[in-house]
Amino acid sequence: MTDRDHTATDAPAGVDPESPFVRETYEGAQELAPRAATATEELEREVGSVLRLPESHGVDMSDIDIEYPDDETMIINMGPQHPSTHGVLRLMMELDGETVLRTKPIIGYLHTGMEKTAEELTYQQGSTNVTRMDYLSPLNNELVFSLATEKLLGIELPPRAVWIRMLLSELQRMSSHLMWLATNGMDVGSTTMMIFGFRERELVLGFFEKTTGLRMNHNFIRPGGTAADLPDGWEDDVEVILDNVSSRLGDYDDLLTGQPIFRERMEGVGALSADEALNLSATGPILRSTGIPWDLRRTMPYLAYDEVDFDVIIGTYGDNFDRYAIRLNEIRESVRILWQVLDKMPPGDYRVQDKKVTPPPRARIDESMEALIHHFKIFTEGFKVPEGEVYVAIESPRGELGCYLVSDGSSKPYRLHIRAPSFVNLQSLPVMMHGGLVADAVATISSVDPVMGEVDR
Amino acid sequence: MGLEDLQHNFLTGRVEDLVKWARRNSVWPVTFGLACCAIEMMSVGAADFDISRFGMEVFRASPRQADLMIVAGRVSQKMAPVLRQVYDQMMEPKWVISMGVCASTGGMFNNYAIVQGVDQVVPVDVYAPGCPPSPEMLLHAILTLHEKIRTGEITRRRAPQAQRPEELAGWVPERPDAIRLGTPR
Amino acid sequence: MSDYLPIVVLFVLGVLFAGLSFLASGLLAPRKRPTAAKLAPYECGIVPDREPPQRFPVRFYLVAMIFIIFDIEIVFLYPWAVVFRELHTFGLVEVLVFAAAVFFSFLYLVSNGALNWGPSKLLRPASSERTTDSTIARVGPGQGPGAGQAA
Amino acid sequence: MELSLPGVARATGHDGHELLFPDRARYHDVVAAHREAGFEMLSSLTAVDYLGHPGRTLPPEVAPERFELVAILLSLGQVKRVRVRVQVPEHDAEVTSVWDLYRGAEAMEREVFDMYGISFTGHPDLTRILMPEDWEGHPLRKDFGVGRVPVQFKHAPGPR
Repeated sequence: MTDRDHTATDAPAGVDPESPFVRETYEGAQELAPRAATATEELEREVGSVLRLPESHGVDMSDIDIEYPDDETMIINMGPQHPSTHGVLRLMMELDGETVLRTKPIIGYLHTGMEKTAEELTYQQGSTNVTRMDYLSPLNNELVFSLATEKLLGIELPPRAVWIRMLLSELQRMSSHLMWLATNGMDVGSTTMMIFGFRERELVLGFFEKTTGLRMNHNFIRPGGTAADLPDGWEDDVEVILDNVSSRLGDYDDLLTGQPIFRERMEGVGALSADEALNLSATGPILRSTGIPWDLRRTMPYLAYDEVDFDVIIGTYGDNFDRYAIRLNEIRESVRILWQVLDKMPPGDYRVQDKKVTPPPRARIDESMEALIHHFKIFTEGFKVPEGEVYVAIESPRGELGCYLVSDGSSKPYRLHIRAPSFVNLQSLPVMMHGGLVADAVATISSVDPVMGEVDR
Repeated sequence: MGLEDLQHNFLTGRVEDLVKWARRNSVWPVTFGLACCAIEMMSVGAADFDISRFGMEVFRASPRQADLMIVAGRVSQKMAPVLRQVYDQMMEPKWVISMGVCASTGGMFNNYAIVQGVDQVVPVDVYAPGCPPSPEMLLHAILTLHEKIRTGEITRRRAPQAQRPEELAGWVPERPDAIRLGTPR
Repeated sequence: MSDYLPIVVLFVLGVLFAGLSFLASGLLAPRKRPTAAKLAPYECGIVPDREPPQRFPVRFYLVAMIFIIFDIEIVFLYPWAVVFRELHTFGLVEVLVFAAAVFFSFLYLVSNGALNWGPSKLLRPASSERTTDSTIARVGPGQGPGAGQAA
Repeated sequence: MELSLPGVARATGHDGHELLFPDRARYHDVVAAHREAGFEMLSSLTAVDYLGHPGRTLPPEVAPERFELVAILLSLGQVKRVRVRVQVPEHDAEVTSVWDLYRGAEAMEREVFDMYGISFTGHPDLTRILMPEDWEGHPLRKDFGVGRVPVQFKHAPGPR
């Protein structure tokens, strides 16, 4: 057991560090201090009243006052190993009976040091590391890393590579939203939705396995295009997926929206106002549920999203039901985009032909000495990227996925920071969960759809 | 016509085989999904690769009602004590499948943040390779574990191995010399 | 004496079954000594840092008491169920009165708010006419901020 | 609409976004000015340790330091991004927090503190966020080794 010699750090009042209970899992100042030990403006901050700019909606602050006799409330751990925290998220919640007063998300239980590992891998290997961050949409991570590298390299991709990437990224959005539908249904009590959601997702994963060779963590979108061309006959596979998914979405809509229990747990719960969402830098379905039409595919188009017409879905109340409706309709929009991608897929080569960046096709290596040299150089030392820094952002199913890449002219990135949407969206959890019941907290966590791989990086 | 040609029947069956058969066919995993392998573990639990065919359809949330811990994903330094605590709180007899290379050996993340192999924290019975192991690989690991339970010893008295000093760790299963997957004898 | 035989046999069987199951689990269970972790309360993998449990809010006990009321009611129904055929209509009326008494106490409890769990943050009460199409708006290619401007 | 910020170096980044290089003292005012000028969201806030790469391209009047704080502001109305890059010296790695302007900066600044050791004055709860509480050192600094366990079967590069 890697016994770190547990030096009990400065435990705040109320918890004596020598007690037999305090052991390796005690996280000191990161935890939620008991009510007696926290200053009032700290309480106000965590209760969210400092943040609540307009008093316009929801349960106003007066009926949940801040002064509580200390033994009245109870601090519990919705800890790292919990069925409904979507991975290893630990929420310390202060409850008055069943009402959630203060919440503090404690993260880091899946910290993999990926940004440190990225500084050790060449650009060619970089997408294998980045693809394991958001494991519900790995291709989007690879896409943002490749776009950033290509912007630094200043190379222009052939049209087929751009459209293949759009095809895969939209299929990935569909599989991620289907996965969300499954786990959200499960969290709110409908296990049939879990089985339906995973059944549809297997169709998409089957297509990915056929094109990229793997169900997840594909390493298919690389700087300079994609690893291989689409398998022939891919059009009918995609058509099978699109027909199946679009025909069944109506049933899932009736299955969930038709249930009064589902309605009761989703409508009006976890509400967030527009300026709170902006202030907390929340992006994606959370920001759009408050009515702000901000979708990077529309406002800052990348790849070829400006040649495809689709709708940006926005909500009205900013509660869980809006986010559910947004994600459900975004699957329909993805289906619509994919039909257009099917017709407009241009022929041509699937990666840039610049010999310095992409390795030559395998067969040519045996024929020409020069191709062998390029192959050898790219796979051992990697290609050099000119010195500079760049920030590129795309719209992942959870929000704005950005990649800040600094290169010092060598073949390894000097600094890679991935702006993970779930990491920032988690900050709006305490504001949304405040005042609700614990059951509402479960539904709200599931509606934020955090993926702990990209939160902890 | 002695009893020796009576292979399988109720009269000559041993209690130990009965208990092993019962344990083998109702192993309930505790939900210990960490990273990408957890998604594959969930799809193993879902309709396409259904593990309820092997009696494991219920993923128990609390370790008190679980027999098997599938460590699905990379174990970070901050998570190791939590993993150990959940393992200690599981009831005997308990088994551990280390799913994926990150759990088995730290995988591609050979750095400061990841525990290089979960067997430094808990005793592991079956290692499932792959990143992430496809559902079939996880099913193969589960079948291997079932085979181990079937051939393992449960009642033979043994000298207690050297456990963690301050308190006895879980039950360390016997290591049968060879695990054959074919049809049971 | 002989008509007590079935009771004795049933009693012996009961004792035997209990004894055997204890014996079997004693023999076959792998370990006996409970470790400190097993005794500690389960807190999602976190080692608890304070003596469990603090005071629980009173609402949880209220729910427990309501359950006990109905539990006892069922226990009284058992002997009644054995002989209710001989009691004819008197038995029926009598049990209805008994059930009504318990039910009115339950109504009193609910009216006093024993079962509502405090202010849950509801922006809008759940309304049936809100569907996944009515609650969203679609922003076409033309509208929206900065449609089509390059980043 | 260009913000008139006297005495703050400007440049255009590789990706066409505007760069600003205020010094540490004026960092908070520059971000506040941008907030008034319609930059509603702080998209991202991170830091870079330039120990191993001092010779990076900087406007002439900016003195390169070891750390560099990068704040990316986003204006939804004008569909524009601005990158504010602040030089932070190694000896007193201290910057004023922008939490009072953007609530979203809380977790980002905690991550920068945890990974680089740059502390933020005025931050409500400056503690570690990713690493365990009793972890020594700040992992993403260039002088912090990768912590690689030497692997027997192949010649692996040693712990840097």
